[in-house]
Amino acid sequence: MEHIALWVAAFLTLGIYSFLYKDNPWYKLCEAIFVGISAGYWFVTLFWDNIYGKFWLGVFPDTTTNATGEIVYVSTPDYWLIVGAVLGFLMLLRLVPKIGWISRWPLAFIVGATAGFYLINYFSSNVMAQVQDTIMPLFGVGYNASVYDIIGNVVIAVGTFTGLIYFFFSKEHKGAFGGAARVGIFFLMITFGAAFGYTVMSRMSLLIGRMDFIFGDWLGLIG
Amino acid sequence: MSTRTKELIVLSIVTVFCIIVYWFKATGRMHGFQFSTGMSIVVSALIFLSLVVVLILTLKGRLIGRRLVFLYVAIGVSLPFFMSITQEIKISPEVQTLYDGLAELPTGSKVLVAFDYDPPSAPELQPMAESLLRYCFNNDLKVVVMGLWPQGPQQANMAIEAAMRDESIASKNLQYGVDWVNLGFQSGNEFVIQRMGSEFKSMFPTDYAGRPYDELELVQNVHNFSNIDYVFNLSAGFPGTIEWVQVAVDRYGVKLGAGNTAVQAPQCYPYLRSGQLIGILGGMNGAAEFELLTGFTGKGTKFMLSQSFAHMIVLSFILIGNVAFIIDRRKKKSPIR
Amino acid sequence: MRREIPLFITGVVGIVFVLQYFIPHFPFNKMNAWFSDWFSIVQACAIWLGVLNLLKISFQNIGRRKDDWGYAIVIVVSFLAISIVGFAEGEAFRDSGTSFTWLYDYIYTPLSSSMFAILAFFVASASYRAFRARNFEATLLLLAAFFVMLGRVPIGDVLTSFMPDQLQLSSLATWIMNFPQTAGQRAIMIGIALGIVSTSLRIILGVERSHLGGGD
Amino acid sequence: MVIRSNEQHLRWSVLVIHLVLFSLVLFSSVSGAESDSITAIPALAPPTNVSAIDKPNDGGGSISIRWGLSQDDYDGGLVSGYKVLRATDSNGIMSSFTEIGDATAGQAEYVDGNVSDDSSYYYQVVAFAQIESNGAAHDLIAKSAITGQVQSSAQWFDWQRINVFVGVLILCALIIFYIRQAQSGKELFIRKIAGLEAIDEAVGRATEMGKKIFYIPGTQDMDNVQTIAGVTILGRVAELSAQYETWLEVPVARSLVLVTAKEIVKEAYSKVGRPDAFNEDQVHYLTDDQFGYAAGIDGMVVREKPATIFFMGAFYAESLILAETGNSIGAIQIAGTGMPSQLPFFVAACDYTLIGEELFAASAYLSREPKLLGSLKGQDMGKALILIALIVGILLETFGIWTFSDLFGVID
Repeated sequence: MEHIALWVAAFLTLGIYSFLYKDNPWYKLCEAIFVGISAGYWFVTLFWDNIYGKFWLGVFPDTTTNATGEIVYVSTPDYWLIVGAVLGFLMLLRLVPKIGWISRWPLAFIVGATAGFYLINYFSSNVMAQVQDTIMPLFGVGYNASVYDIIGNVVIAVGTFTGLIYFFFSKEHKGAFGGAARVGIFFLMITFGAAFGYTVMSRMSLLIGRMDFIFGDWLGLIG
Repeated sequence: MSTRTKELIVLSIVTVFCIIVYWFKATGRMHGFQFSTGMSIVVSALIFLSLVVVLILTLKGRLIGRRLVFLYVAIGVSLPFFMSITQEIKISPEVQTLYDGLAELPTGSKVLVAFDYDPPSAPELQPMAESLLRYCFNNDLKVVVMGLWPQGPQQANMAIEAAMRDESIASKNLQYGVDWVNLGFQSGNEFVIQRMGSEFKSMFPTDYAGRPYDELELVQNVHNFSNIDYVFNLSAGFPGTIEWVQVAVDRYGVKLGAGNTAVQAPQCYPYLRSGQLIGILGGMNGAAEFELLTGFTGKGTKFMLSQSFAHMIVLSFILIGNVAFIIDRRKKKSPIR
Repeated sequence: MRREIPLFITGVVGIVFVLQYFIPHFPFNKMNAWFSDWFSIVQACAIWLGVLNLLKISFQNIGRRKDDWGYAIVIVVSFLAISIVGFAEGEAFRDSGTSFTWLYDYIYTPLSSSMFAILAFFVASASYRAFRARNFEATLLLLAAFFVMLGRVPIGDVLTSFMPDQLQLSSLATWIMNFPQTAGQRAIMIGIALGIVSTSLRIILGVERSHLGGGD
Repeated sequence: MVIRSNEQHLRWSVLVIHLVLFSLVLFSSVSGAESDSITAIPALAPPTNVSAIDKPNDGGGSISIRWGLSQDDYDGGLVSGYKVLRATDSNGIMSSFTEIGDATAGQAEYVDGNVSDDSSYYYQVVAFAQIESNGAAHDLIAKSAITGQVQSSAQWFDWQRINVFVGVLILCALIIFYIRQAQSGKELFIRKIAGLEAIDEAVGRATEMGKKIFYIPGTQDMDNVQTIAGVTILGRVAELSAQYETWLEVPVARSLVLVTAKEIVKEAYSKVGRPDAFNEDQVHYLTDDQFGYAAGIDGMVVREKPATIFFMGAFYAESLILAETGNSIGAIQIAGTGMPSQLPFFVAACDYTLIGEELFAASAYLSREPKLLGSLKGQDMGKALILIALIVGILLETFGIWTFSDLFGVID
């Protein structure tokens, strides 16, 4: 069985990489398997984790026998979960063309809740917290800053400031304002460059992992 | 001969080759091979020379095709597996502070390790997980494992198994439920962390294998984050380190160290600066540095040579592309797209 | 009415979810937990819609003998295989030793890991073809990438081993990450947060309503 | 550890200490001369000023207990930690004290999160230490006084978050103000956003070439605001492609996005008077899986060779796979996302990229609807306030006048 498993895994791995040469039946086969398997994987996982694990076990928890021999729930039943089930059911009404429009209600609920929830979340943790962290003494009394720190602090303050100026939509980027926006773009580019560097690092590691599978686990060539 | 036939011939040759090699391996006739140091240097020099050829070609105005670039990457990543070249790894400050935070924990401290990744990200994060667990077990720290990603707990079990194979750890005869616990996966992303803030048991009524929480000696008295001495998050995306910082650190004041895929790491640097994270391991490089500090040589160190080669190849391509671009622009005196 | 009711729901629910942040009293303190639970349940129900859509399109392709209809059969078969196995295994489907785990470990994992790792090739090709120092901005991007990539592998410090410690490539990479990179990240984060506040507000106020579709 | 009632615990410890002392005395009297080497066991100072109050700004169910450190709790001092004991009040009678939690040395606060709003409680804090004397370990404890009766309750407003409240109020007021102003007919200037200017051209080119347009609304679900922004832009693109009579295809990765995107495209087609041209299968689901989805799209792109591809929404690692494949077939690509780690690749592989906040501005920009444009202006004013705060704050703090950043503290 282990041999079959290794060969199946290797066949699929190489099939995906054959796409690098060109689109071909081998890749198409792997792609079709991938789409089917992954859709099924999430289908099964969401069912067991969310519908069974979250909803069903939440409303009807398992029981266990405690130290004194009583039969007790492992957790308290949470009947609020039924609201979620109702929303989910309304969503499924889309399958009935005549009353499919009802599915807009749960959708409206989700969009509304997402909007409200993230409005406040992003405002507090991204705007407030980041502004708080950016406002700091660049140097000064009672703050024992080295030259390294001072330069760093100035860079952070200037970078954040000008970066934000770049995102102004209602003012033309001209003159001093345009100059600041341009400095802002410079900082954004350095950020992208750093992100790029780290991404290369990450992707190469993944490929190393795959190649280790091919040459090590599968072919056993690595000494 | 049509292209199709050629392709089929190549494919058959490769298949036959693989079958033969596999047969040798399966029957135990071959145990892999390794270049000598001299040979390794020669191979590296050859790769470098061929890159010079690419540069010359590009200068002459012939951009090499995508496929050739792909081939370079494959070779650049694979050949170093067989080379015997050692490189010196330097510890960066963010890795050092992370290690220091771990080292100052007294024996018996409880470390919560959140495994928030799945197999595709394992090449970067598994080495970190293994050296972390080895360190904890060797230094008698108690480990509580959980996952916000469905596959996290399996990755944890794999890492624990790997650590247990160490003689020094195997001889300690560590017990499940006493020295370590795997609480399993819970869906709900950052909300899981938030609810753990009031009661762990509400999120994990049973452990990975279905044992009730209260029957696990290690966590019987662990109610929330105040009973945990150190949290380590291994993260490949959402939910991950950012969520742990925003909820566990900001709201419940835990001490948090993180191991991230390199892609995630830059977004976590602002938190490092503000002290919300005590340290960070970024990608395979971070894993290798951590292995060096904890004193276990694993896959992170082993693959750093491949990583170095891969970076050099990508950088060479950027350079070649740009040299050609600049020369081309000088010739035409007009910018091209 | 079919249009007004959803707009009303969105508005009311949106405002309630903004307020829950400020009101620690029941039921507001439970709301984010509820939302997360409810959303996961709705998501799990909704995947039926997606899955049926996938099957419908696949069967259409098979029925009409469209190009590559054979692959549509593969999609359907592999979907059914893992689903049937997964449902048959019961709630312990993820334990080691189950058939579902076998499919996961030897089919799903190699496919997704390989697809993930294919990025390494694309990254290299994009570097060769697209990352050009066309102007000052692009040059900055390249330089930052260059120093970070070199500074993060041991070979970088070998190249600058003659320099003092603070000027070595690894220290430079650390500096870039900690200062200019952090500043840029922050500007983007604050900008996005403002964008999200304004978009969310438009949705709550019903000014932006295209996501709810028409009023048939 | 077995938790027994405190009284018992105490009795045992006292008994043990007595036994040890007794045996020591015996031992010393036997060996006589060695009595000098026995050190007296010191007494431990108890925690002082113990107080328990209902934890403010919460939903009830927790009580916060504070105390002054024991005199023996200093760096290198005797105290190894504190235990918190609790008793309930039943009809005016105090029950016995039980241990409910502990704190390490140096800590002077404990939050009891396991109380009911309907009962009242008493607390007591005990400092404990273990010393080794003459080769035997001794447990020392020192009890504090008992607190008064305390009850937890829920509050209706979290005053620690007042700053966030004011901030959100100001920002929303600004946005609403400018939406009103725009509605009343005031012209608003919006700078050019290159990626959005190009949409017309991109759709036009697909029409000329007689090829498809692909629209990828990201890989996240409807609980992500970026996805919502993505599908909103889809509406404008769908209108254009309906006008130009070009086939628009929207493969999606999430079922809820499938439902929404269908509604939007359908609506767009009927809005420009071509409801008959809408085909249900234009919007279709592939798989929830990130890379399964990417593999599927890659195949479709290579086989169907669309002239134009849009990427608008939240993307992770799949961004580069998609954009590189699109690039390799020479499609015009316009991308927009708020994911900083994916932006460099979109910048490299696509013709135009909307960076971060620009994605959220896109729907307003494209529709040119005054109400939406007004919200952009309001958003900008919010940004201006932040910039002012940055300058003022940094100056005040650098010259040590006032820690301005405290105003922005988000405490939990």
